[in-house]
Order: sequence, then structure tokens, then C-alpha cells
Amino acid sequence: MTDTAENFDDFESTAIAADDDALVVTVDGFEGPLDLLLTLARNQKVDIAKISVLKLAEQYLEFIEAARKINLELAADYLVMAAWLAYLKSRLVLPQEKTPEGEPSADEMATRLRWRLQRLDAMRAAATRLMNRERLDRDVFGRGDPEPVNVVKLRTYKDTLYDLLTAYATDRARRLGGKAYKPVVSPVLQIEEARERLERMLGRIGDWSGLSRLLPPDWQGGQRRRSALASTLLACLELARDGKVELNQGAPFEEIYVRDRSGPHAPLAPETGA
Amino acid sequence: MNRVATLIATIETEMDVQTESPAVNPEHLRMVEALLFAAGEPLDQKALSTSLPEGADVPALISSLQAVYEKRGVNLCCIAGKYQFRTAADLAFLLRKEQPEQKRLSKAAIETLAIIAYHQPVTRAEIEDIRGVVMSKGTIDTLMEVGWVKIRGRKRTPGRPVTYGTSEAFLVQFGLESVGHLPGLDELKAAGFLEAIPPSGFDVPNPSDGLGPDEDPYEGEEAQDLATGSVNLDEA
Amino acid sequence: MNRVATLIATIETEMDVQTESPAVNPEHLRMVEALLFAAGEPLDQKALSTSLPEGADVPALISSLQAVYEKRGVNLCCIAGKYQFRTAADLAFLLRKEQPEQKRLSKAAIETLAIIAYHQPVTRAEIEDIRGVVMSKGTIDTLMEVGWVKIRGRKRTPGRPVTYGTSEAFLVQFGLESVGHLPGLDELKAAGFLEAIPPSGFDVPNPSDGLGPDEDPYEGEEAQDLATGSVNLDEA
Repeated sequence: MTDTAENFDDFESTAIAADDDALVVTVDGFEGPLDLLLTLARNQKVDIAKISVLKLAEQYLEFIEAARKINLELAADYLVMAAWLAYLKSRLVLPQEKTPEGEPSADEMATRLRWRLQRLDAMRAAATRLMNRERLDRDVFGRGDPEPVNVVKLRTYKDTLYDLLTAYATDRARRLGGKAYKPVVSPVLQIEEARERLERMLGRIGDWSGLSRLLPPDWQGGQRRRSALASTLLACLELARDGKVELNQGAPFEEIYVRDRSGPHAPLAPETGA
Repeated sequence: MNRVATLIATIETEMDVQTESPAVNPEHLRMVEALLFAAGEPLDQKALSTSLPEGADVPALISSLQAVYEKRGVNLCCIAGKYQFRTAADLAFLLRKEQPEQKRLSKAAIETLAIIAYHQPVTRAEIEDIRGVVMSKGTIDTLMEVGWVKIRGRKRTPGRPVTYGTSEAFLVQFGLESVGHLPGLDELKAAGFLEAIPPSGFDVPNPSDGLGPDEDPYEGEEAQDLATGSVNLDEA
Repeated sequence: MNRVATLIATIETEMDVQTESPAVNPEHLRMVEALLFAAGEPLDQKALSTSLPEGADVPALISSLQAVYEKRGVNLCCIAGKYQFRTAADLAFLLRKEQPEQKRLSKAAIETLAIIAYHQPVTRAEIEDIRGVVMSKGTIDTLMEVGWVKIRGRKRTPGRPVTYGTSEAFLVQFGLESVGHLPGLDELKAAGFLEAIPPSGFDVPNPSDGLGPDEDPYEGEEAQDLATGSVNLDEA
């Protein structure tokens, strides 16, 4: 069994190596008990079909025994196989034994084992043959620069007269009819601003000045004047509340008069109906 | 017995090649064939001779192979000093697959098309005025590419802007006999496209593909654009 | 004059083909040649006839083209019932490349692949019976990931185990016309190695008849794999 290694030429690791007496045992490289049996069978160097199953069983049991001695952990299926082979061996060495009803004879069992080993061997040979085929992109090659089919898009449009008229009439009408609302941003004189301005003017406002004359000079005319008038009036009302000015209006919509109360002069009655 | 005749012709060609170039090693010929077939890109003579056995006569092999493939469905072409098998030019149609694709115009495009149809001849500025938006360059290009819009002429106004109109393909697509058959204001109302009282400023002109009163036919330097844009000058 | 001799041999071959198959249209021959050359992938007869003019005799064209290319550096091969030009196998030395690493399979995977190929449709239990070992879950996964193995269906036996078979990619990779063309198939059949496992009772112990410890029942979410895998329940 010195040339075991060559039997593993297809395998990555040598699982069993032995000299004449001692077996060196490892199950690492075996793919199960059948694989181990096949390896042992090959070591007998006879046609597997004619192999001595008795000898094979003995070698297997010896291997398992050796494995146990070195406390090698064996998968359960190795042990099941060992038990079965031990049973087969016992029946093979007792040729006179009568086969129980419905059970195969020891010879039949041996034949069956040989057949399974042969089959595994044959499938391995087939695998090797398959992998040795000329393979695409390794040994044989397709066109290196294929010419793809040009897909020419034949474009058609789904647009109909209905779409055209909708686009013309509906969309356009909406654009013309419903002009988008755009808020007009009016100029606004802030009330605070108007009040600050009036407070600065306190003491310089004459007796009963018309409100319209108190507006900022740059807030005359149109929108600006309206805002300035409103803000200044509100500012005057605040100042009046604080007792800083007095207001007087002859009639609705007439000019409003403002009198400064911060000054030293005594309040006078305003002229009405200016 | 077409086949035999072809074969004899082939032999004659081969014999010609034979007399012109030195005899080539048929095994080398197979190798060049395989190398060029499997290569992902065109190969030059140097690349070939690196792969071939010592002493292979690459130029002779190539010209021999070119002769073999000359009349075939695949030819050995020389592109920029490199060699590559390509489908014979006359069989290019085999590698063309037509795929129908249905599309719709964009909203902007169909609106522009409608305005061109109704208001033709119309300038770009006029279209923008009617739509109330500046048009992107692509919109009219798309319509001209589809073949529904063409340049008709030029307006006799400062700058002489080009005028657009619709083509015959437009009439075919929308099932119109002529642009004059586009529905008018009352018809649009009746068909429910417009409210009974359209917004003020809504006018529906009577489109015509004749030359407008202030329009000149399109001509001169733009002749080339015309050719590509499937424009029909006869109508302009 | 090697060349002339080759040519004469070619003619003789061609003449033989001629007598066997009907005369083919040389233009059609060019077209088939161009189509097959241009396509990277194998094309079937249907794909070819779609591109060819009406009435082209595709089978005759193919066998004619195969004969033309038989001795060439590029051959027309029948792969998975489809046709593809490939470099001649004997020129592998010229073109050989290392396989990409990810396709390097373990010994167990290679053995499993061969068993699936020759025994298909085959269940996991049957593969394990042949190999005499419980299969790790990863083995078939790897083969399915590479794309060479697919789930074919389910066996009509208790438990309805899924059956495995090889894919078209397998045939393409190994250059096989069909699984019927696997090397040595007839010998294996004659020896009885491909027959179903004889009735048990006096059998060598199997690694596992039922569900393996690392094996899950096939169900639910994998249903889609079944659908795509050209399932053939009849064979089960």
C-alpha cells in the first residue's frame, strides 16, 4: 500500500497512507464510507467487479479500529457501514448458514456492494471525462466581437385630432380666461415708523395742524399717501391715548386736526369747520 | 446544381490566389481563422504572428483568408491595418431589427403644434406670444423631426423671421383633408372643446397653407435644412 | 501543393453533402453564415428562419454550412439544439485561457454535477445513494449558482422530493448538443449504472434515506424556481 497516493490523484488530500503493517488513518479526505471502501478496493488492484468483499470488509474494519485507537472522531455513517460490513463478513465466513426468508444471501449482498462501488467508480470517471471536455471560453471560443442586432425604433405617435384640439382650445382658453391671481404689493408705512416720526416732531407741531400736512414729504400721492395717512392717523390716536396730542375733527371725512399737548401753551378750543 | 458551380468558381478563385501568393500552410490558415474569430478586437499582423508558430507567413495567410471569405456572408476586413471578420456589407439588413414604439408628444409640443396648425404661417415670436411662454429650442425641433411641422417661408418684417406651417404628414396623422378642415370656433364650441363664451382674446383663425400676404417663400442658404427637415417647398 | 490537395478533398466532401442534402440557395447560405457569425450566442432554427427569406430550407442550410466549416479553424457546432460557431477544439492550445476562479468546483461538486447530468431527473437522496455520503447543502447551491443545475420538478414518491437536472448553460459550457450526447452515456447505460436503484431490503446502508440533518423540505418560496426550470413531472 505504498502507492496509495496515486489513487487519490483526483483528490486534494491523501487520506490514507500506510506501510505494510501500520495504517496511518485520517478520514479528512474521504467523502464518506463508500469513498473509503472504493479507495481500499482500488488498493486490492483487481477489477472491482471481481474484488474480494471479505478482504475489503476486513480492511475497512481494520481501518475503523485503527481510527478508534487514535481517538479519531468518526461520523456515524462510517460506523453504520462498519456494523453492516461486520455482519456481512460473519455471513460470508459461515457459508453453510441458511438465508432467512425474504433476506438476500451474503453473496447477493456482496455483489450489491461491488456494484455500488463500480457505479461510484464509473460516475467518477464520467465526471473526469466531462470536466476534460473542450469547454467554452477555456478551450473553445465563440465570436470574440459579436455584431449585435441593431434595433431600429419605428416611432409612431398616438396623438389624435382630439389631443390636438384639446391642446388648442382647452389649454389655450384656460390660459386666456383664468389669469393667475397675482397679489399687488402696496407700499405700506409702518405704524411704528409713523409714530416715531410724530414723536420726533412733538414740540414742533403747531396748534391744530391738519393731519394731511404732517405726512412724510416722500409719501405723497396715490397708494403711498393712503398708507401714510392711515398709519399717521393710527399713530396720532396712540399718542392721543398717551395724552401727548389732542385730535379734533369737525365732521366725518373732514380734515383731522392735531394739537401738541407736550408744549407749555394752554389748550385752546379748535376752530371748527376749517 | 448551383452549389457545384459555386464551388468551381471558388476553386478558380483559390487557384488565382495560389498563383499570386506563395502556398500557405493550411494548418496556419486554420489558426489565423480561429484567432481572428475569437479575438475581441481587430488584430494586426504582429499580434497574429506572435500567436502563430515560428515562420508562419502572416501576409500570405491573411490574403489567402481574405480570398476565401471574399464572397461569403462574412468577410475578413482590414481596418486601420488590423484585421477582423465582419458581416458582409450587403447583409447588414439581417442585423437590423425594427421595433415599433408608440409615443406621445409632450404637452408643450402638442400645444405648439396646434398653434402652428391654426395660425400658420406663424413665427416663433408669434407662437410664444399666443402661448404666453418662451419656447424651448427643442419643441419645434421635435415637431420638425417627427415631420409634422415645416418651415414655410419668411415674414416680410424686420429680421425676416422664418414662418412655420404643417406638413402633409401632419394631415395624414390627424386625418385631415387639409388645414382648412380644422374645426372653427363654432365647431370647437359645439364639440365641447370650448365653453359657450370663450375668454376674450380667443380667436380661431382660418388656417391656410397658402403663402400669407406678408410672407416670402423660404429659400437660399437654408436649402440644406430643408432637405433634412422633410420640408416641401412646393407648398411654400 | 498542399493547398490544391486540400481543395480537392473539400470538393469531394462538398459533393458528398450535395448528394445527401438538397441543393441550397447560396445566398441563403451566406445569410445563415452571417447571422450565426454575428450572434454571440447559439441560435436555434426558428430564430434563423425568422431572419431568412420565406421558404429558406434552414436544416439543409445548416448541414451544408456545417460541412463547409467541418475542417476549418472555426466549426459550426450544435449546442443545446442551437447552432453556434466555435473555434475548433484542436486549436485549444492556441487560444486556451485560464478559467475564472469562481468556476473552480470542489471535487464533491464535480461529482454531483456528473451524477445529476447522467441520472437526471435525480433527487438528492439518489445522489447521496450513489455517492454514499450525505451531501452538504452548499454543493447543489454552488451548482445552481453557476447556473449548470436547475430544479426540474418533484418525484411522485412519498415526500415528493424535488428532482434536479442540468440547464442549457451546462450544455453550452460543455459543448453538448443535448444531454443525450453526454460522453460515455451509452456505456454507462449498458452497464446498468444509470438504472434506478434496485429495490432495497438487501441494500448497503444508505447515508440517509429521509431528510438529512442539514436538509430542509422543499416548499413555498422556491416555487418560482420550479416554474422556470422547465419542469418535467412525467419523467419523475
